[in-house]
Amino acid sequence: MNATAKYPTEPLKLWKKAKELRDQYYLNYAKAKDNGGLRWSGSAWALDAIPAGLGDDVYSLTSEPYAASIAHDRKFAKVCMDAAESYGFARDLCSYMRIYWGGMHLNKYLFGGPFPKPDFIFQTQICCSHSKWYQHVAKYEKVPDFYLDVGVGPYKTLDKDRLDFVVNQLHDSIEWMEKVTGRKYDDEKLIAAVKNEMRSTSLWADICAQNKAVPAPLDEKTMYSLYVLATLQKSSKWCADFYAELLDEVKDRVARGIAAVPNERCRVISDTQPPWGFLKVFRYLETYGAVSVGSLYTFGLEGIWEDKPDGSWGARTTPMDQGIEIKDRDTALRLYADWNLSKPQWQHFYDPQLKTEMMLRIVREWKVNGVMLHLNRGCEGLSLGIMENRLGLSRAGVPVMTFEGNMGDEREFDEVRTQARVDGFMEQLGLRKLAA
Amino acid sequence: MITGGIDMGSRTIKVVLLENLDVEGAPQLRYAVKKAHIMFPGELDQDKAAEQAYADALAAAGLKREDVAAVFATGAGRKQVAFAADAVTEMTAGARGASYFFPTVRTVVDVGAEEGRGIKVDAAGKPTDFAGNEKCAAGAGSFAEAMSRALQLDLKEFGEASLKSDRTIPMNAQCTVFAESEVVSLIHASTPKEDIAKAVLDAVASRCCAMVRRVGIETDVALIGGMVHNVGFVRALKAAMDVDELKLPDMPEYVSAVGCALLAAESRH
Amino acid sequence: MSEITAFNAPKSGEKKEFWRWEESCWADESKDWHAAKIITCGIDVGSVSSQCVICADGELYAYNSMRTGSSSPDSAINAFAGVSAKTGLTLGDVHFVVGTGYGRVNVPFSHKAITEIACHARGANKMGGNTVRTILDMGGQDCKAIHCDEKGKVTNFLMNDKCAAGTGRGMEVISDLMQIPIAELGQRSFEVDVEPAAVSSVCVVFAKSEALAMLKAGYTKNKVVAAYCQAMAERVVSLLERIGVEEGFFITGGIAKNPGVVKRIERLLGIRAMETKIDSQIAGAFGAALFAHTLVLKQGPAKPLAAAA
Amino acid sequence: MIANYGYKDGSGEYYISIDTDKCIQCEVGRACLTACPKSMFEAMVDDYDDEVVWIKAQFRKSLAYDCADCKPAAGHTRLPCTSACTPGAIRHSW
Repeated sequence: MNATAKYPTEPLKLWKKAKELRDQYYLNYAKAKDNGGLRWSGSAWALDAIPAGLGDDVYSLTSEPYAASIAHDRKFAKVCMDAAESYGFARDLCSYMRIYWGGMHLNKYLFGGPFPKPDFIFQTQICCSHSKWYQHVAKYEKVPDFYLDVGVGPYKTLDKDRLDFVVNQLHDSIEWMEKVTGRKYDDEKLIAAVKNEMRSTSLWADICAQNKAVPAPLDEKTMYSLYVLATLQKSSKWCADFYAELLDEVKDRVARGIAAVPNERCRVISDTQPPWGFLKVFRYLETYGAVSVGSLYTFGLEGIWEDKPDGSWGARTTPMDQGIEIKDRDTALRLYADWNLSKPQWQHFYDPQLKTEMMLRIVREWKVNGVMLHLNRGCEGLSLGIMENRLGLSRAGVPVMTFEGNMGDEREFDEVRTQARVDGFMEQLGLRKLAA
Repeated sequence: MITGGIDMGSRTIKVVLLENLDVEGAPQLRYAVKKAHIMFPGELDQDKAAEQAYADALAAAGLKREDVAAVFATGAGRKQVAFAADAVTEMTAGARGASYFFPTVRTVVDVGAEEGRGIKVDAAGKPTDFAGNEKCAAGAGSFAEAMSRALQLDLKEFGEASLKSDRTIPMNAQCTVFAESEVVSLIHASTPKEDIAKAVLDAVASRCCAMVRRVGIETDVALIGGMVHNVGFVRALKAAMDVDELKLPDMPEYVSAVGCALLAAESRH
Repeated sequence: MSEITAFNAPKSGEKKEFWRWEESCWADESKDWHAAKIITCGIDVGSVSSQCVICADGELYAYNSMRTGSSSPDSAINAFAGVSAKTGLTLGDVHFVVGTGYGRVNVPFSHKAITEIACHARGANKMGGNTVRTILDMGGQDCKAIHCDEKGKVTNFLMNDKCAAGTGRGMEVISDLMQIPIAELGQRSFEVDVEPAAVSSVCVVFAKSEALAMLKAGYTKNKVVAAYCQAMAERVVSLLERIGVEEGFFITGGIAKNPGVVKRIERLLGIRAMETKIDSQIAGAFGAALFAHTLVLKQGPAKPLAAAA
Repeated sequence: MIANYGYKDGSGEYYISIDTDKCIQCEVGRACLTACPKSMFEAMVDDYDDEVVWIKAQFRKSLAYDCADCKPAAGHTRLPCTSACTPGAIRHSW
């Protein structure tokens, strides 16, 4: 592993396009009202194919990626969090939530102008903060809100009753949307959106699966800027189409042996959201020839997976590819609910063991040498049971390191100690710094 | 063959010169620690301080630079050592050094001035897992030292004083600095020195212990670093980790430097 | 395991203490306290240092400044014992004693306790004259920003004793870390080729690891000290701004002796701090002694005290 | 005199300011003492022998948390203490 392997590398052709799509998304939300469109807000986990049935001029603002974008701007992030704290919210709450609230209270939109007010809130409830987050927004902005309870247990235990529990809520949510928006709901648009989302999330999983290759065609720092599109609007045609293009480019990189990090000689994965203000930690890894090939977070938040016949983990086959026809609302909602309930990132809310198993699987199939766990004080949900995962991994003989931090609140991150921690971990993995 | 190890701690620099008494083909390597040197960098910047410490050590050992085959460096300032052939982290150096003194050791607790760490070691003396204290420095020596100063005791007296107390005063503050003001208020509340000393050392020990538990406590356990001299801390740590025996080297501050010298020697085999 | 000699390894006892500042005891030889009508005493027991000031007819006569010990009553007694030894004064000769500072309620021989806020303002008003308006006191464990009127009466104040950033303790931390005597920090902080950016962290614990990282990165010690002093200054100024800074800026406490911080504070505020010949660390005790003097004028001498110590 | 009780730390600036000039001749019978659900205010004689209120010592280092229950997040539109003190002697910095 210590031989300094050198691979060819080249920038991602679609990089620029990804940035443009992202900027367009935030712009669309701000301008939605100009021609009588609708705005809704919910988390990146929300089932955004549902509001799509209200028309093509319906735009969303998913709050986690939005807060993450602010977190890159450490000054503004602090201003937002101070605003939330002055309002009386405690510092140990979800940092995305505090940033989002703060921006709302300051009436400042990261992309210029006042904070755009949503017409309604549509939100799923998997972590403890998700509903509370929008309960406050709805109260403050005086807008109607709807919450879906998707906590029906691990996918492997899913039965008809549990599925019905979610599907029935989806039916209710559609009636509710018609009521609060006064619009006629279009099932054709719903079905199209459901299909788009299935394509997006299956394609994203496939893209991540390409990273099993050595050298890895993508590094995690790059993946963040790509997976974000799904967190914005996975049910959109533009997102599905982009991922189709991207998959081709990534497959081509693999075929030609193009590496994300030319000196790759060690592969690690991370866990949970990174400290967004300090992504240079990933660049620091490269000074050791180590590359993060992803994480359960980047793979499993917007990627939908299944066991392949050969026992490997791969992109879940869409109903369309299975020749299943989606003709009516109920079929669409049923397949859609089932699809989302298999989301890997939803499983470990029920049992850390499930997360450990998925991580071990990634370690095996993606040829990972070590795991870097981010003890993320900013996200209760994703760091839930993370020390259990640490134990599970090291019991299985996988080298693990932990570093303390916060995805959105830089006050919780000690860059110096983290780098020292990385130095030690790299040495433990038998790596020495490469001459720059 | 003679090799050297230099530990560029945040407070002190330790140099060790090691003579390999190895007879060609002998099954077991045997070493003799020739000289150890400790100093306060004081006026000097780190690179110069390293130079001086090394020069002094050579002089004291009656050796010339060319007598030394290789020097490895560790510690916060390890990158500043011009004459070092290589630099390793505190984890690697501490693990190697500790397992030289105690071959059966599997868990090493290293409490330095600014940072404490727990290291899991394999039979070969290689670190297989480690955990350091997070942001808070209350799990390290400088905290205990500042507190002993507030009590007008030197570190030795400080530790001995704590042995005279069996009272438990929980220290709530996680932050060193807050903890310090807690101690100051204890002082002004005229709490007996012995009790305060114990409270402080219990606090440091419990933070260290929490850290070590992250890698799991597997016997034998060794404690290295200056805090070994503090009998009160040793007692507190034993209690916190709930182990019957804590292996204590007789030259605790130099263990990491010895580790470096050994790694330097092994790099020549 | 063969012999190891750790030569010139300082024994813990004689270990150099870089953080320790000068203790001092002074008396005005030109005066004879026996001639004075009113003799008052101010005792300031801080978390780190303790001072005793003797006023003869409302003028500074003698003082003693030393490190606070592990018991406030003893510290108060020792502080007085210092001047007593130098001047022959006993508590029996003192008409009124005012205690102030962190341990003011634990001064066994004081007649009244007054907060350090009021005492620092009063002392500064005497030391710097009645043009003093803004007072900064960087104590061992706290930082006080005070605004006062021409009589030395406090008109606005705040105190920050929750966070060590911007306190004397914060300074001790760096002198210890750099192994540089605290008295030299200021000068050293100017011996840099270019002024570095301030240490970014507001928390002393973080600032410490930042400082370590700078050393690791090959910064000279002076440069690290400079970055740290700048951070201290920025921190203190942000507190001063809350109470509004006005001309007539006076700095009390040990920090006044650290040009590294003072000059940077002046730079940030665009205001020069006033000069004084008297040890800035005694301001609190001096103020207390002056309060005592006023009280004697108002209500006559308090009953003489049994000599302590 | 403006007396500021509180602190500034890594998470922000939290001071309760009391304008003692307005406080000395309290026209509302020290309403703040009972208005504060945590009874954080306390009447005392200051260094200039005037009776004024201050914040009890045990609260001065944790205002951000102690006052949270009265902030908008807890559904309040106006602070009980500042509302009770009609002379306007009490102010929050955050």
